[in-house]
Amino acid sequence: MSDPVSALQGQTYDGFARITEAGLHGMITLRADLASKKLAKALKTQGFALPEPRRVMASGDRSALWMSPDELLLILPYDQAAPTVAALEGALAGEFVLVADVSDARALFRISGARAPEVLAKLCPVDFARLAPDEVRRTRAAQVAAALWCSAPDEFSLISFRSVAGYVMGVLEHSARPGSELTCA
Amino acid sequence: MRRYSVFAVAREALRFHQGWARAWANPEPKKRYDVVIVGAGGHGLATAYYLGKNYGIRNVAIVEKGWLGGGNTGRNTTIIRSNYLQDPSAAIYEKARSLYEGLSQDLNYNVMFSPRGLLMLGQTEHEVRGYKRTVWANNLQGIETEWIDTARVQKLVPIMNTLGPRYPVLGALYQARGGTARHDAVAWGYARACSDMGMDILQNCEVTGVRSAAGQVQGIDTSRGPIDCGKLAIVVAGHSSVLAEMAGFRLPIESMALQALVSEPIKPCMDVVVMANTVHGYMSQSDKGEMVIGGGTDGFNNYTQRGSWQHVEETVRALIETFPMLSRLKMMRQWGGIVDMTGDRSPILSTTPLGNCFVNCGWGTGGFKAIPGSGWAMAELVAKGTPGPLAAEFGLNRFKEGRFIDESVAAGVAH
Amino acid sequence: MLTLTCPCCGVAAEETELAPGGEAHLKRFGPGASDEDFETYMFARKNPKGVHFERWRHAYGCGKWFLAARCTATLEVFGTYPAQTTEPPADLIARIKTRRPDWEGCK
Amino acid sequence: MSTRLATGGRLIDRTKPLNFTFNGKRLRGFAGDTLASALLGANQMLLGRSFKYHRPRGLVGSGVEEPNALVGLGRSGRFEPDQRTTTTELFDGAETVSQNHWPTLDLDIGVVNNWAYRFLPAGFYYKTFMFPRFAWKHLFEPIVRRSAGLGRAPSLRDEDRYEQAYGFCDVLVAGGGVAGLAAALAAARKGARVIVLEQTAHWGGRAPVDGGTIDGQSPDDWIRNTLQTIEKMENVTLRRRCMAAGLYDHGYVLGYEQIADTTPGDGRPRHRLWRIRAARVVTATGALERPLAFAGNDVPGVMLASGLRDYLVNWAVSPGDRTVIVTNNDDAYRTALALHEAGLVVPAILDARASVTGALPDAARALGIRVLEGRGIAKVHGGKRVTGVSVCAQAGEGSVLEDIACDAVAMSGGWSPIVHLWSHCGGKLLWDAPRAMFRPDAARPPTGADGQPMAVAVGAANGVFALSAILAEAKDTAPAPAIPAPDDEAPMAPVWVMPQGAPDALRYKMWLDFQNDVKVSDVQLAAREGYASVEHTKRYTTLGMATDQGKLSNINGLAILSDALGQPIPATGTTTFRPPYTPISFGAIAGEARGEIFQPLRRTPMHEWHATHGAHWEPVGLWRRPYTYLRHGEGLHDSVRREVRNTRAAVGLLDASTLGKIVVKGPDAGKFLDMLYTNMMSTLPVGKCRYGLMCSENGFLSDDGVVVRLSEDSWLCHTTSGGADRIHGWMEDWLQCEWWDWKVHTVNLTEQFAQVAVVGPNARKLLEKLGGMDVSAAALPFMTFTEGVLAGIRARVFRISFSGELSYEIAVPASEGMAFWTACLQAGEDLGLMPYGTEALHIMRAEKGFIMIGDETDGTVIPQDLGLGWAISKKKADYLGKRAQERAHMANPDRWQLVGLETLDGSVLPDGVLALAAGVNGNGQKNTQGRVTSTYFSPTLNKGIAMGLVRHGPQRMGEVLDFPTEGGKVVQARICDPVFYDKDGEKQNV
Repeated sequence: MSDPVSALQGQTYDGFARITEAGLHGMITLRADLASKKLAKALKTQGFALPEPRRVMASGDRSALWMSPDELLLILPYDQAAPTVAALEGALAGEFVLVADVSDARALFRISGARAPEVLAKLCPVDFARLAPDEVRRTRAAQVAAALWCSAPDEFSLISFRSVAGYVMGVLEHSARPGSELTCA
Repeated sequence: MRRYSVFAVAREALRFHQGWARAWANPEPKKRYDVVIVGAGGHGLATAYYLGKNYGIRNVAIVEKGWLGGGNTGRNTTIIRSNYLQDPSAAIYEKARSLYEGLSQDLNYNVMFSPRGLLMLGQTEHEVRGYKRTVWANNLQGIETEWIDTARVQKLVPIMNTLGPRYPVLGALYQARGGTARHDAVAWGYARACSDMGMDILQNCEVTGVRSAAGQVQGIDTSRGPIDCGKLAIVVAGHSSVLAEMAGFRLPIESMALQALVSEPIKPCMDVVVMANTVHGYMSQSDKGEMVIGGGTDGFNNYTQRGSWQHVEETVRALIETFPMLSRLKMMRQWGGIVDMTGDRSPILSTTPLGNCFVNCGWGTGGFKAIPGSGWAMAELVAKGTPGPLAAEFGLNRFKEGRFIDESVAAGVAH
Repeated sequence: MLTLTCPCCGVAAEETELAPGGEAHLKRFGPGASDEDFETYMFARKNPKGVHFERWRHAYGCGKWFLAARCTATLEVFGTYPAQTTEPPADLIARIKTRRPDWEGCK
Repeated sequence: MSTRLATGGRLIDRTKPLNFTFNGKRLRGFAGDTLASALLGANQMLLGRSFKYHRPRGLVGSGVEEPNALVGLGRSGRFEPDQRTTTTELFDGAETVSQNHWPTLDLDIGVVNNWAYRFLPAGFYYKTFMFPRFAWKHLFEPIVRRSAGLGRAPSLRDEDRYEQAYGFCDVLVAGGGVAGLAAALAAARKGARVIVLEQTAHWGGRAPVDGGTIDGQSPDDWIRNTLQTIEKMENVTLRRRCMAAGLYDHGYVLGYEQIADTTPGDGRPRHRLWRIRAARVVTATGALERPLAFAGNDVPGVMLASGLRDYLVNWAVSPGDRTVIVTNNDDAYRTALALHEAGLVVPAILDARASVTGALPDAARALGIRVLEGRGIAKVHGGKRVTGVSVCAQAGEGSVLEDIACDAVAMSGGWSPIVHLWSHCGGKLLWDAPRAMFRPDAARPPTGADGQPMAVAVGAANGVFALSAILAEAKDTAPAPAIPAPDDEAPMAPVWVMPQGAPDALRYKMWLDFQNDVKVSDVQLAAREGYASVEHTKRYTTLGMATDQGKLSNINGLAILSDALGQPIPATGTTTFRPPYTPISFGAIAGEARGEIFQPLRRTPMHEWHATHGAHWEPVGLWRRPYTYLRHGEGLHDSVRREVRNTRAAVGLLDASTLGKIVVKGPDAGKFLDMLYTNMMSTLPVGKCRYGLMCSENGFLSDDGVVVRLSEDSWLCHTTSGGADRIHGWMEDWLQCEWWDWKVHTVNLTEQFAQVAVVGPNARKLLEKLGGMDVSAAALPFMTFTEGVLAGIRARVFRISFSGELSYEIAVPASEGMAFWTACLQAGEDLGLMPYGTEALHIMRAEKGFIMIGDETDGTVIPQDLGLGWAISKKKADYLGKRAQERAHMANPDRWQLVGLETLDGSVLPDGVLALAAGVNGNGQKNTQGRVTSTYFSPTLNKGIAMGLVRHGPQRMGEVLDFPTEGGKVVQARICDPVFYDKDGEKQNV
């Protein structure tokens, strides 16, 4: 058995905000009729609550992110992804759903510090002042797709595709360089 | 017509240039013309000019909604080349290029054709293969192009970064006889020559309807009154669909915004035209010293002559990667034009479902370079009622038959 | 630089988050269709200078396709609606008519 | 001479002297200076040369309108040409050089153009330089080009960094003068989220220089108090040194922020480009003073009255000791008063108006300044510096009434509202005849996404100059109904030419565009020759096409054009206002996207290993794949051949992770795939693989790949490396927009897996060494797959081959991709394993006659052309592209079809070369009958092999074709079977 590694293996950068590649996380894409009761039940069994559109529902080490009208992204510890996929597939057998382990297809970044939104405001066409506290925003970070949300006070999480993790780190670093703050201290 | 020459300028200088005549007349519309051409851009005026010159048809009006040369003729990046892959394109663009060579003398108007050479950079293996294919095709088409290596590219364009690292320049498709011309002068030179032949250029004359009877065109209604015609040629890039609807048919065309921009003027630093299709940027330096830069096309229908900003960013990023010195220059002006995009991105010179009504459109982002050839072929089509060899493959029927002329196969984009 | 509100997720997305997809409500013609019908489906485009119905994909967002009614002469957006329909919704048509009294409707 | 006064200067800090150089000369200014004020304070009036005639040029204005005083700034990687001195803040160590002259600024050979001015009117080049034909390119154009242009081109890579940012607000206020601040405050008090952009380093605009009272306070006090109030409001963001550069559709505003221009190398971004989405935009952009057109108005020392006043009040710089004022309005009297107050001499005020009354003229008279009514300037004396003016009657033809000695002239032709931002996105203007200005027409504003007005103009930008009116107007952020004149000022009188009846000789000396050398006579010539549209005139004369984009010249020019055409000014109209308002750096436009982060680079999990093991990269979409792995001292060709031979003889390893992997699942997935692929996928048994083709709806082959039936209701579709996102989008398009009632889900799992191809006779042995799975021929036959654990890693193993060898493709979680790759390398050590790159892959597939999307296809090729009829189901009623393929041209038996080609001499055919046919076509082009689509040296067969498309090719086996190549040489090649190697497939099926 080998040790799985994340794209950037936990690389960090300290600028006017702290950028961290957050290592491996379990991630499951679920495509289904989100109104299905069976689905809600299956999720509940696995420790997830169904989020409202464009929202994240976190409980403990598990979060469910609303990605589109028929798609959720479940985040959980890396080693629990495969058994959870199996459990969900079992619980939803015969239903029109697709459960896919995407843990290795993504990279997760944390941008932390009081000025975290300033880093992201340089890269994403998003009105951060109007973003709801539990809102998931799928958007563009410079030239690549990203999903982001406020995951803790003064902390944003950002998910990108794994292959562009180096690029995302690059643009985050560029944007977090000391001296380039968007507002006066 | 009073001929232009250095002697004429000298004579006029002594009397403060009071003796110059109008370059073109400003007549009132007549009731009827043998041929009415809608659109006094380069293509429309060239069509009129060659109708007169090649076929002796001079009872012609060129009807223009705004000011002549005010559409894409006056808002493009003035690149002239004929290094096309497909035979029909190569033929008409090469016809145009060769006419450009003698156009100043032919029109007695200096259009400043500058065959300074044109490079299309190969920056991926795939692109290199595509351009080599074009070179072989051009050789058989009678067009002088060659594939040159990186060292020669660097020698021709010292300010270029050929090393990458992202997209190192692997060589280039070089057309030494490609170049640029002064876009306005092309329209003005043709206009002056048409006017001199007795043709009427009717500016500020908007077409509001096309009249027909028994499937044959009868005339047009305009903001300056009705005008009858024997034949009608629609040559209105950007608004082709609008005119086609008036004439009762639909075209395989969508109107989209294309942008261009210029830097502040600097002393000469680049003597050739450079196109980098992998990163979607192309650039030349004007005689005034501005770096003239072509941008990308929007993907949605738009008649505003304003494009979307992100395309400017994409273009500038790409060019800075290839020309790092550009970073410290400044963008002086950006603008947009409306281009006709056809189903196969190649032009249409065609008869139409309406009798004696002809259409010349769909030049996409590459119309300026084609003007003389397009006018030449369109004049033949209008005069004879059927296309000659230059226009034969560009008919509307090709979309029904699935017989496309697709240039994107070699170059990605066509400008 | 357009902004369109995705009817599928509600985000007011800017153009760089979207991908344009051409004319909406085209009827597909497959095997058995005449050459004319197939050509019309593939190539003949309304391309109006004015009210236009078109397809967009919220490519950098929820990934869903949707449809928009937009003026190609002013870029005014009359509304967006889901792609799973063969014609624009009636309330949108009514709204366009109040904004563009001369509009001849969907042809 | 120009000099620094001993006292005054509201913007400079005399305790902070700054050193800088101009053409190598060491000069000194103060903190707060602009380059222009510092140069002028150091008595440097001559700053450059004009574009066409190379006439001496000095400062005209004090801001963005300046056309003349442009310099090269900085050195090496920070050199920048065409820097406007009036808007560049002085910093210690600034190095500046003047432009457009040879050999020196004082002695410029190019000035010969000036002596020949009569022979070089507008558009002379259209009438000359035509003979002989070659002369334009080889003789005339090089001369024209060298004498044109302004600054020297930078030659080095930019050392600075740039960035961009997004902003959002309800109200964006462009301009931080009194009108802008008042509007911002009013909007903020209503609760709006407000952003205020001010292009200079200072708030308050012109008011502190021009004086007056605002709400009973002095301008300086009002500005300070207002700012204090605003700064406390959380819903307002103030940004100085940030210009609103352009207004685009749907309220998109570009803000150009200059951050580190004066602190080069401090690590901060030099510029930041803001992309701000505003619900409403308030244009509070002020107004620009117009010059007057009189003979010699371009001689250094002739300046705008407001600019001259700015130098005096803001920077305590006196442009001259004796300044003659020439005006058609009251505002210029402020300059006279300011000069007088500074102790400088105003010999006379020449006022073109027949009679002058009012508070400002009275104040001037009270100070003893001569006010000459109905007078103008006949001619300015001096070459590189004003020495005096000849006075004439404005109503006359220029007879000299008196000469006045002076070393500066302050001119004012009235004010033009700055309507650029208003106009960028379709806002219309109206002509305000009494005050001779175009101003925003509130009835025809630019409209936004909702079709409602998205901009409102306030203050001077709206033609409102009185401070009291500005305040009232700004408070409700709507245009004032009546347009009052500035407080207590008499009406101006439009003056377009001075004197009114000036003869040609004078008109040839009246400049409109100072940088491009366009004169009154040029515009009149254009009109005479029929270049009657304002756009024609602009383009024919180059009026307004200089770096100031006509800020000073446009209104005067079109007034003169209108006069020449005998039509009112509004009938002539303006040229189009295009962004940016003033030039902005390309660096800022590119933002962070340069160098490493110029574009996203997609990396597979094994990317770093490749990089450290000799990979010669090939870009494939945004991926970069190893073309080959170079060993020490090896050339590219040798390396590729080694890799092919080794793979065929032993075993090779390929990183195939970039291949697209899309899962399609659901009750209707089979039906859907049958529509998507030309062949039948619904019948594929679970556990089996099938090669499939996809076509566009237009019939052309668009992608290919192996499809795997994972389970009863799910399939895995492999796509090409470049095709994954495109094909996934294509699937979703059809599912969402056409067959939305079909129950199918898709998910793009391309990046979930690292995929490794183990290829060659020893492939099975290698997998067996990895252990954990039965990969025998019986357990895992050709075109099947299995799942399990390999080398301790969860793996899906496909028995497929793109090389003709015994071959497995193994998909493992991306996070373990590198571990799996390493395991393979270790296991393969004694099996002769070598990694191979894309070129070896291509050669091996060509040896087997497999097509490659992008080589055999180019968007014009249908599967039938490629002998792939076997992959097109005859049973299906429909699939995407089927109807298209029935069209006349696509069903034509004359289409070129795929064959193999082998040269008679064993050489390699050049890429893309065409096969000649007899004769020429209607356009005289040589006829062709085929072309090469792929061509390689085959290390396996030790000769050139190729594939190509040839008319009736498959029926012409053995025929020899002529391929003309370089220099008329012809290479001959014989048509053959495209499968060159192992025709019976024995090697892959073991």
